[in-house]
Amino acid sequence: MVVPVAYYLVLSAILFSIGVGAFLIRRNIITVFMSIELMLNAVNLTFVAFAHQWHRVSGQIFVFFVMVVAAAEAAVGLAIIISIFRARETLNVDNVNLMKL
Amino acid sequence: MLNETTLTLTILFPAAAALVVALLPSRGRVIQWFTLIASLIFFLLTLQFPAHFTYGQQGFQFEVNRDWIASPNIRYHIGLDGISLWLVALTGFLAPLGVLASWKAIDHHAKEFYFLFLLQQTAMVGVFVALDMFLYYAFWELTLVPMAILIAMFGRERGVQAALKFFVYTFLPSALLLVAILFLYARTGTFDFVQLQAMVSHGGSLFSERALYWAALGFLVAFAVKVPVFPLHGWLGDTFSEAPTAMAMVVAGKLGLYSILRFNLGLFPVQARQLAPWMIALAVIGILYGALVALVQRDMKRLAAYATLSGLSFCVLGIFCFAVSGVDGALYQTINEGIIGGALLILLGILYERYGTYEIAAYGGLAAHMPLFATLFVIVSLALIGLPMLNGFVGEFLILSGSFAGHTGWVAAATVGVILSAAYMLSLVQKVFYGGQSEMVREQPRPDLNFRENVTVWSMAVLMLVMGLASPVWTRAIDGAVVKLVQPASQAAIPCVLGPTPCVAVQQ
Amino acid sequence: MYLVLFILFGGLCVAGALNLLLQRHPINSALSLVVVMTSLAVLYLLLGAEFLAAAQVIVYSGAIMVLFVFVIMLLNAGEEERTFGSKAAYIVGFPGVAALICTLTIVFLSARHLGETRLGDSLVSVHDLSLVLFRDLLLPFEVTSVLILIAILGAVALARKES
Amino acid sequence: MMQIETGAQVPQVYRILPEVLLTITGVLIMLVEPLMPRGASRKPMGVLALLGSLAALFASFWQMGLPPGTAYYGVVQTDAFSVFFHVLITSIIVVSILVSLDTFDRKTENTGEFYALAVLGAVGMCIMSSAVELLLVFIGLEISSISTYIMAGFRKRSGKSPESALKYFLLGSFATAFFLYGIALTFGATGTTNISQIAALFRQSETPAFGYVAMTMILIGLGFKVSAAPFHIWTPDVYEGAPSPVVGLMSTAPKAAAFAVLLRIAYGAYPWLHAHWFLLIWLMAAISMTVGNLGALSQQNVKRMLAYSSIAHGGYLLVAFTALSREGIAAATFYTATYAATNVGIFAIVSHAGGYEERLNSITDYRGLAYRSPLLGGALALFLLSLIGIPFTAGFFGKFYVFAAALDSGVVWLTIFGLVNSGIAAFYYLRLLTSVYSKPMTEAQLATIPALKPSLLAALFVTVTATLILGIFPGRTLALARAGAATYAVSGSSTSVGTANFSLR
Amino acid sequence: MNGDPSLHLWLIPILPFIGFLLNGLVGRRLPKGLVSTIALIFTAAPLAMVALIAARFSSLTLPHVERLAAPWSSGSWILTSAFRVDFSFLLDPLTLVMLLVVTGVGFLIHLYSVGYMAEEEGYWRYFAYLNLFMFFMLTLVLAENFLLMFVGWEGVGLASYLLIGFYFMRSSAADAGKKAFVVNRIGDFGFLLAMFLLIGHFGSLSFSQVFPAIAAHPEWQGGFLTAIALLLLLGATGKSAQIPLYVWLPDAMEGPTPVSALIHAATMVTAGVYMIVRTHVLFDRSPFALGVVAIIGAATAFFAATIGIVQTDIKRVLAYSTVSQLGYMFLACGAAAYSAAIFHLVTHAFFKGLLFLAAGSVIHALGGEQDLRKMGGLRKATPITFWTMTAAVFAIAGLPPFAGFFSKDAILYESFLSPTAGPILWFVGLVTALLTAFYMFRLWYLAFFGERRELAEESHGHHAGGVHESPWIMLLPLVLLAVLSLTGGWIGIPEALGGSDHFAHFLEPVIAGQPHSSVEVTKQAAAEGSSVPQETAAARTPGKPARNTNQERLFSVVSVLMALIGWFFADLFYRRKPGLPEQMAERARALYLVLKNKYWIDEIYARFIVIPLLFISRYILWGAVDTGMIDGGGYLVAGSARGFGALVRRVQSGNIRSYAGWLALGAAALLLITYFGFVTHL
Repeated sequence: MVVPVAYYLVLSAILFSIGVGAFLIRRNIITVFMSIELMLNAVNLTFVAFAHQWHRVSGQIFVFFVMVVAAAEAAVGLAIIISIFRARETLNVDNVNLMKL
Repeated sequence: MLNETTLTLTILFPAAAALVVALLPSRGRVIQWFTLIASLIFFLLTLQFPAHFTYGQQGFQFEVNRDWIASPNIRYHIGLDGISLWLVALTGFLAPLGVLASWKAIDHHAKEFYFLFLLQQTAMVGVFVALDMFLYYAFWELTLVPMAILIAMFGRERGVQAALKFFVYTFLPSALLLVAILFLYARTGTFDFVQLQAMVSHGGSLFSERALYWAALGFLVAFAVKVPVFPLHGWLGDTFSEAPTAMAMVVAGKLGLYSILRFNLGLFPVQARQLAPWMIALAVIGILYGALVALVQRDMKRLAAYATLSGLSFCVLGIFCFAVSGVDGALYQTINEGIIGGALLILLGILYERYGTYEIAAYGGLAAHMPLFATLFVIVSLALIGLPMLNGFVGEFLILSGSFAGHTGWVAAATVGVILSAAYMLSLVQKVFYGGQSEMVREQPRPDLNFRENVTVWSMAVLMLVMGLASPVWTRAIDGAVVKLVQPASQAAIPCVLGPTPCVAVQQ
Repeated sequence: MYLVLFILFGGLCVAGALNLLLQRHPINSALSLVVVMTSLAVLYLLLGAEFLAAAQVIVYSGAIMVLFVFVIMLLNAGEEERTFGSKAAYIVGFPGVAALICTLTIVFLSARHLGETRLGDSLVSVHDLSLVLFRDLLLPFEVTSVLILIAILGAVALARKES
Repeated sequence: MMQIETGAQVPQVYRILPEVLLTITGVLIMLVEPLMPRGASRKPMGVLALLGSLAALFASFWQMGLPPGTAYYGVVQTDAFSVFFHVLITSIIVVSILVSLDTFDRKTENTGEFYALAVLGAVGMCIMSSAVELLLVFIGLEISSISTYIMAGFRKRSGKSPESALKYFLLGSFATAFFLYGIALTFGATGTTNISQIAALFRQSETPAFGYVAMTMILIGLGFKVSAAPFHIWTPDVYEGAPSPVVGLMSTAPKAAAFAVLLRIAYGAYPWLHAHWFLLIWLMAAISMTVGNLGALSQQNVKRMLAYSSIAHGGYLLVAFTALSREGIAAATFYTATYAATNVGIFAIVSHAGGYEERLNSITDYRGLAYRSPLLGGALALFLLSLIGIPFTAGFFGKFYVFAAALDSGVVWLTIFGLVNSGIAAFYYLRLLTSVYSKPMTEAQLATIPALKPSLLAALFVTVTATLILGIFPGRTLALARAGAATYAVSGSSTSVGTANFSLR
Repeated sequence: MNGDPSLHLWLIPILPFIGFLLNGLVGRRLPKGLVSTIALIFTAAPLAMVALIAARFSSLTLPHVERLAAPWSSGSWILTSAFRVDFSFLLDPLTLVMLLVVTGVGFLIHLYSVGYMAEEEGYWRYFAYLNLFMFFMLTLVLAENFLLMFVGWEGVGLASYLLIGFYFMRSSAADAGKKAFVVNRIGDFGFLLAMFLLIGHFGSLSFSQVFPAIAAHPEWQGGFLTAIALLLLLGATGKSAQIPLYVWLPDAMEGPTPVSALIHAATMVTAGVYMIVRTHVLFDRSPFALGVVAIIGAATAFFAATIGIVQTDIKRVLAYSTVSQLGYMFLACGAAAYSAAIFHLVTHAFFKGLLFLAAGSVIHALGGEQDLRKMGGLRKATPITFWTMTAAVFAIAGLPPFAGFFSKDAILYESFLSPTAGPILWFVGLVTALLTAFYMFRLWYLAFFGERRELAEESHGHHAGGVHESPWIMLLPLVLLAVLSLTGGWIGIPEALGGSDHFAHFLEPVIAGQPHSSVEVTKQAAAEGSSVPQETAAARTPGKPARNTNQERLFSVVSVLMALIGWFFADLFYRRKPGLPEQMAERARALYLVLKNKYWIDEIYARFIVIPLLFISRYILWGAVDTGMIDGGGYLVAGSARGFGALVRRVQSGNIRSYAGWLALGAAALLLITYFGFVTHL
């Protein structure tokens, strides 16, 4: 009972793409932000899969760092969302289009 | 007295003066006087070169060749030869006149004006003396900037549009020029004109025929716009009508024509001959077209623009017929056009200062009020239409006579331009100065020329006469350089040299 | 058994992700994301990354997602409105996504020299991890502090109400 | 990129001295700032930041004397290349702080944080340019990105600034995910994330396809950061909304760092894939130039116009990448400096003229600026000319060098395309330029332009001087850029991989 | 060039130029007396020089060539390594004749002008221009090469332009000046092309190199020489107002009358004739060109004379008469009778100058009235004017022993001898002689006989008495010219009439032998064999009939008869039956209108050349090409760039999701390129 590493990779690709798709579909800024988190998680899976493939720890270390980065981004991102909510009273991305052309 | 730094000094002097202008207080006419003195000194500096020129010596004189940038291999290489000698002096000559012409016309922001004006002088001299392609291109582009800004700042009505048009028109083709220069550099590893010349003519393996042809075309298009040559003259009318006099005087002609001579003939003799039929045709069309369109203009400045197109096309014709006399004449005519066109524009500017319009129909019978002005205008018109004893004739005659043998039909057609030029210039003179006085002229009598204006235009008029009578003073240096330029690939029969017994080539 | 686990949790991942995509209420999306993350932690375990799996649950599901939920609640975000501000997202975006998924899948599946995974295969101990983390990658680890500093700073600066 | 063994042992901390100094400054500001009374001027913080970044600048210069080498287990490397970018980035920070000193003061309560963010962000950018470990690159990239996300949203009271931050943040993170995916695939293809080992290991990779995809993903991520088309789309909106001093910063420093990373990865990690990334970058360059210039053509908003211009300039810079030669690397490096000198200067003027409230938006608002203040007008003219590429300015020589390098390698069509594009570009710069020099419609509009402050004068002095020096006497800088480029050639020739394939065309 | 001491020929033109400069630059501030003194001195001085040269003429080696050693490089005017032109002057009998005419008549007319122009405002300007004219005319005459001749050629045109437009406030005057210049330019176009051809074939423009070169190559016939000759002819028709370029001369009468006398009668308009004679070497080699010259001459002579019949403006009558007389000279040239042409040129200068001056005196007397119909009965009021005018009318009508008789006679006879269509040319000339006599006597009768038909407006306030004789300074030149009109012809009385034909012999060194050379060539060619077909050779130079003394005398009688017939009709129409002309006009209304309207030539030129040209320029070249295509093309390019720009900006919708969509698409595109371009090739 073995699973090829490639399956993990495909799984991560699917998750990544769903993340991209969610970014395109969802209107709520927070959900959009969550879809980015999903993409990062998909990449993390790739890292772990390759770490397993190469038997190298550094792949897993990468995931730690990505977690840190994601946390930092979450803090900043949510702060930005709060600030835009204060300025615009909306969380709909479609309404955030003051600047165009 | 004349060491190798003089040429560098001549280039840098106006720029340095420009910096001083930027620091001077804008009080009274301090800036004007300073610029006038600076431009006179500049003129004297440029006169050093004809005074110390060694005739009959091949190659460049007053040469400076220093390291500038190690890699890419760019050098500070400047020098003069017979082609550029008098053009530099012409630049110097027109500088103080430009200041005088702007004395009153520029009534606001004199500091900006004279700063850019002086910068423009540096750029123009730089173009004429640069022997490193990079340096040349740098100066070439630099000439555009003060011009465009001044047009925008001091334009009559649509200065901004005219400035944009001028800039884009001339800047876009110089992109092609840069490509061509870079291409040459890529193949030869040098920007040095002298080395390039040798490599292009001997380095058969370095270049393919096609590549050289395209490179030459790239050069030519950029220059042709600047001259301008017939279908590329779209910018000229607007620029002439909007630009301040001192700038319009120097915008067309000499830079482009010099560059064609120096690079298209000097660097690509073979390709220039391949392109020649096209250029000859365009030149002849330009001569006739410019003259005919000038005939029906209602605005003096536009008339001047089309007259300039027509006049400069003569130079193009002369250059691309590759006869020694023709090319001599073309270069001589380039200088003439600088003076005549400059004088014409100064006169128009004077008129505009007094009446505030260039509309021909608004004028009439002006000669009664302003006889001196009328006299000068007629003299300049006569020079422009090529009356013998004035400079325009010598140039035109040399061009046409030199080129006639090789391109009889085209030159004969071009000669028709001689008739047309008389027609449009004299019509202008007649409508403006003669006949009954128009309402505007009758109701607003304006003073005749004052001392400053007299000095400005008379100095040019006298020069026209002197250049019409003593052309060898100028053509001597020109001829020395042109013979070398035309010789290399000139298989076409040059009319026989003069000897005790005329040699005769009977055709048929 | 291993395959079953993979399919089970892989499927859970995909289902969670799709649910995130389809739910119109942000809370539902957030909970779906928690499901994805937790399933991923199981997959990490399957790949031998024990410590990582724990960290995934604690940091991601525990901390980050709680933050998300907190903000959703704070801003009182309700069900999103149906707005149609963007046609481009569908017209150009979806072909893009489709191409993306196809290309990546084909590339991954056609790679011939990839290995296979078994249960309990190449477990990574904390010791191994810390050796790399605190020696070879010491500098990145330290630099991360700057990152966190900035994040704090930014969050404070942006979220503070201007008087 | 091979491991450069340090002959003389240098204390490791020397290798990251500028970063350390910047970090210390940032932390100091954060510590001191809360102690200052509310509502008091935060200028001392600015001065502190200025001093810190100046110290970092000198440290970067000082690093020039160090023998090239790596530190901390081979994750950072100081060489001529990294030093060049360190100097550039710290200089940009210095000038940007000078510009914001008066623009930001007392306008927002977060001024102190702004200085800290700028300085700490610079740490990330510096690290990006010296890191040879992709993990560190990623961390650096995030530091620089996050700090700019935040700074973009600093004018909270205006509607545009948070929107700008949001757009930048969401799309930036989106692109970062791609970049990260690229790193993951690189790791998958080679088993390492150390740039100096990738090139060698990739030769033995059993899954080279991952390498290709990885390079593409990295290009996507970095393409976004340098706003290269087709990933440029965020640029105009973000530039318009962000505070002007921040735009001056974010259009230069993070971009320079991202270009440094792109150079390192393309030439250092994936030289074997040059045929691949050559094609992609060729396309990106061509599209960037066109999109940037055409988009700017009829743009009325000055900041948006400059944003499009920045896209176009990214395109010019990418042309240098396609040269695939040492000259190309040097040209790209040099170009970042010339563009930075000009663009920081131009945004300094825009910041000053518009003030914190950004009163001047459209091109017509700038009418008569030269009459109101000849100095501002003159400097703006110079910068615009530099952007057009008029000789004796930095912009000209940068462009000249880039295209020379490209043509030297036989990239003819892209060169022609680029030069024609630069001709078209002249049009919109000139629109602003002529506007600046034409008579103002109303005096009132310009009366709001504040008097020149010493800090702005200093900033203008630095940028004008840099613009002219780089245009007239580029020799020194050029030599440095070439030395930086030489680090790649060294690695190419001495590693086992050999350079036959990568040999310069 | 030769052993003679320098005659300082260059001073002859330069002196009037100095006068021009003095008057032109400071004349405005000088009193009128000083202005005229300067002008007269600088005209008299060359006259004196010419007289001195004429006095020692026999002792000179001819031709005498002098090069002005200008102090600048090499003393040349134009100098390139392929070509040079010097300021060199030539003195030979032809030049001397022309110099004498120009300086002599010129001086007299200057004198006359002092009186005539006394009350004009631009007095100084007038004399400056007149001196300028003298400078250019003398340059033209003295020039030793084509180009210097061209200087004079264009220069006199300029002076003419300025003087015609002297009353510049009058639009018609300014218009006429412009017309004169532009039409002359058309001729100059031919001259220029001729010079280009000369340079192409000879490498030089110097007479002393071109002509010997032709002489040295007797085998050159026709071909390029015909081309050169015809182009020169085009130039000559412009300057000498021949068909088709004569249209400017009648209009040129807008200028002051002395100007018409000097420039448009005596000197400048004869430059074309002088030029043909000077370059006769070329024409001699081209029978075709000579034929064209003769036909143009004859046609013009007749054509202008017919118009002259019905003109009512006294100066216009004289103008058409001038055109007609110039036609005679061309006819003579065409018949290769160069000395006859020059002879007529000289006598014409006398009597036509006189006619104009006398007409000026009449106009002066009538306070500016020029309409013949309003004149009459001036015989009593202005006796001196009448008698001098009479001399001139007799001279032009060709009545012996007045000057015109001898010169016209010579022309008619020579044209009869002309190889191409001689008798026809002769007949046309003869009819023209009749017409000439008719219209001149018509003028004479209308102006001086009968009663004054209408009083002129009292324009001259202080001449309250109206008609008055002119002051002595105007009458003196009249008298002198009258004497010359009477006696001027005696220098060239042909042998047939008992004279010795001094004039022709004097000119012989210049034009000798040329007509024969072509005959010799034909002989040579014939002798050499069949290479030249006999017919062609014969057609080219049919032998001229030998001179026949009796025939010549007979012809003289016939021409005198013709003149008398003309006189008779004039007498009939305008003295005895004054109503007759109107009846005639009624009866032959069409013919009258044609003549009255000058064959509508001006209108035809306007309708078919000027208006279409302006139309094309304005609407096609400027409207369609310049504004439409060139500017429009620019705008099109700019517009399409903006259009693409708008497309680029459309993408910038401001919506984050759209942006992400584009990013995804871009990413996908790059990935697809990577996959299909590279990965599949692994």
